[in-house]
Amino acid sequence: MTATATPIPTTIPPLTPTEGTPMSTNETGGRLTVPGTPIFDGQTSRRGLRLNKMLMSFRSADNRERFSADEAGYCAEFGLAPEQTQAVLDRDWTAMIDLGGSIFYVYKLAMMDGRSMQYLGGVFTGMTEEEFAAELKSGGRRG
Amino acid sequence: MTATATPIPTTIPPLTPTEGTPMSTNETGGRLTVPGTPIFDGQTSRRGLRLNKMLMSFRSADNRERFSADEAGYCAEFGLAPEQTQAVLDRDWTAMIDLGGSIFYVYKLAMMDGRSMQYLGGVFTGMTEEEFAAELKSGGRRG
Amino acid sequence: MVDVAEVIWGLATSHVPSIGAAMDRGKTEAPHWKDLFDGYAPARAWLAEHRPDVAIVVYNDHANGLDLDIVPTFGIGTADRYDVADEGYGPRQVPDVVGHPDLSLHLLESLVDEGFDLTVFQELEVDHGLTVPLSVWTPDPGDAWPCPVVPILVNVIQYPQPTAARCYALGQALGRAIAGYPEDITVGILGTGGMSHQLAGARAGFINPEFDRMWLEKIQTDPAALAGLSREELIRQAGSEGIELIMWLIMRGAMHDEVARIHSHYFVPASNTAAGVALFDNRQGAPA
Amino acid sequence: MVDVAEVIWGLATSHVPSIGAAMDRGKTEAPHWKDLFDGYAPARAWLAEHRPDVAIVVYNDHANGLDLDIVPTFGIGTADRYDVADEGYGPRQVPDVVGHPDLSLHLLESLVDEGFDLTVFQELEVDHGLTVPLSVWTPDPGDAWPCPVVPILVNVIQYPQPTAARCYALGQALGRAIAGYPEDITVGILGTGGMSHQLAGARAGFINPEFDRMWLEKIQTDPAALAGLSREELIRQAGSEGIELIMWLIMRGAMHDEVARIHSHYFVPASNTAAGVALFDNRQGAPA
Ligand SMILES: [Fe+3]
Ligand SMILES: [Fe+3]
Repeated sequence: MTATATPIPTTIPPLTPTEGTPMSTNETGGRLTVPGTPIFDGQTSRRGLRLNKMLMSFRSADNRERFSADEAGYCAEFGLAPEQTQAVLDRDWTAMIDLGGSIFYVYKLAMMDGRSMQYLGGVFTGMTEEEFAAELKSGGRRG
Repeated sequence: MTATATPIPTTIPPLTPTEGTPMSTNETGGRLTVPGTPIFDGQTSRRGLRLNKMLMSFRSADNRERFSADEAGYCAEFGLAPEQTQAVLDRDWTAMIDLGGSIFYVYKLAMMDGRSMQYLGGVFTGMTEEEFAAELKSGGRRG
Repeated sequence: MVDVAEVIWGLATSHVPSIGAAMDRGKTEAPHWKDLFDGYAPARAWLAEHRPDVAIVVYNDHANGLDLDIVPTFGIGTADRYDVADEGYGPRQVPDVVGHPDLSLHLLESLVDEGFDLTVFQELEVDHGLTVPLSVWTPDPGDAWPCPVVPILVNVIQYPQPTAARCYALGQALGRAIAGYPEDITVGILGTGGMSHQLAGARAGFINPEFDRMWLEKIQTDPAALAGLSREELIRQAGSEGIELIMWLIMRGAMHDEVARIHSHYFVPASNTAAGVALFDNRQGAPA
Repeated sequence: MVDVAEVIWGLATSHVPSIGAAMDRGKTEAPHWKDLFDGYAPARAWLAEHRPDVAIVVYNDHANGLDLDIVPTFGIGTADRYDVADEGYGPRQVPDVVGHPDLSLHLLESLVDEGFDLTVFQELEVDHGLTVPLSVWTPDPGDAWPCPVVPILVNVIQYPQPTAARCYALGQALGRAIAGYPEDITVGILGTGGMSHQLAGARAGFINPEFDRMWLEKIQTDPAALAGLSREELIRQAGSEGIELIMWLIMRGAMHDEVARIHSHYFVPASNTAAGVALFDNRQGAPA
């Protein structure tokens, strides 16, 4: 938004979720309480800001290449916290969400890996991609 | 705002003010009609977008140096229209305002030249800087 | 015709990226997709006969045109052109979007005067949230979409989203703003997103056809009831991403109290989502 | 004290960059400036005795933190730190601004629930619009400003600005939001900008002391009357940049109907501007 590159902040938002924010993709979220539903609220977004910025950078092919050449270095460039870097390196999709990733941003990394949204859905629900896709084809999951 | 550099648009907003927008710093402006008062409205801002972006870039010392080394080239890099480039090269402050410059952005170029806001005030009102400053010291201009 | 702008139709449609991908890859006749695209056909046929002078597209961005450092509740584009974003695999091979800055600025001024605190976008790349609905409307645009577009952006991703009631009120103000535009032009309005879906969490894959069918009905007959739903109720009933249905209320608010249904269709699943389409004629007394 | 947040004072002040520059260069005793800075002294003395836990600063950016590609009507910062911007000659040598994200997010949620369509800033560099008022309050901050800050941004540069009435309504909602924050903390609120001035055009150098003195009086006694002024009237009476006085109404709206005036002062000119300061005690029944 500004004409110059955004500097990396000197303080990193807290990675330990504060009271009232979602603890995991399987917990209820924030001021809204819906079982099994992570809520991407303000505290979550603060926690994930650097991570999401990095994930958004994958819109450019150059950046995708630079990331692939040195994943950890690229994470460091964006000022990710160690837990966030580890989640990215491990492709721990649930941890990325827990550490403030927005699903729309996290999905950009999945696309680079050739993973579909059904694959991610399987990960979040403890199923294979095929099982998850089959549940959707049969009318979707209820709950 | 996006992670990548903003591309220069393929079409440049109209530089001829459209009906209902201010024609000059001495004309009344837009839907608001206040004599002698340019109104920085949406059409004006569209007209001046590339110019204002360039002027904002002067927040960085690197950019100020690059501009000073090749003013016309720097204007071209930001996609300024020929009239805008000419106004910048000529330090035609009134023309910059007429061509969509916002005074807060235009002032950044004046600062680089060591010019004060009183100097600009003199230009807009047909006075020397000293005359303009004296009018302010004596309580400001009425009108 | 009167000598001000007139909303002639409203189109509500999901904007699932895989719908665009199926079209871009020529898979619309594949067994899984055929029913969805067959369901679009009657709407497309009617729309082809009723091309407006301008379209207003109410949508949300998905990490393509906007970063999270700035999250506007409501935004409006005022540019004369919006490039199609590269979402991570190259831009969709569809035309860039031509804007209508004069109408954009008129709407902006009217809405700010009415106390809607819009953010102005002078530059904006548009993603599938805007281009998929254009494809649902016009599958083969050729070199250009049918008409210029005014994009209206809504934050549906980061809590606190605008309430459903606020979206409906914005739509109503938008209707008044359009009716105050002093040019004899016709306007189509698209409300996008939904229907029920949730992408992350233990409830990922959630679909709620009862809620969706209720929504498809009441968006015509009782939008005020839908505007009374809380965020929590919307997320519970439609999933964490299904809350984007609030954007349909902006479209609906801009239309008359009584509208005629031309067509609607419901389909599960498009990727991880229930998909719906509903087309309404806003011309009072017009034969459907 | 109650167990929710309480606004204890409101400070209205111009944010002219040259006031900051005069302080940064040690010129506050120079003949031209002395009367201005002497006029700040009683307010500073009182404020030093009444340090709040958090300050809310209502201000506008001047081509430093925001570009014109995105122009939000109202914004709020939710960061834990705001760097001081380089406005073109190096950042002011003052402390960076520490945020209070928890209060920011509480205010955001309350205000969006009330139908104010704020834009959220997770990253923001702050310019003289925010730091000069902090310097007016605290001339020698040392390593840190007196307390954390919540920045609230207002578009006063690009027409259509929010109306004065909308600003006053936002202030009133802000007051309710603060009173709903479940922590026993004290809050100071700063409304910045003005007074009458115009930087460009044939009317550049315009100053209107009668209007300014009326405004300084009525901001305490009859803010609703000021909230009734149109943009055109404000620009006519206060100059094209003097319209930024609408930000005082956000501060005033967050306070009680009755407030006690601690001090005010008026000075012409600070650079091209009339400068005003007004400090109000918001504690009901408190001795001034
Ligand atoms: Fe969406
Ligand atoms: Fe200002």
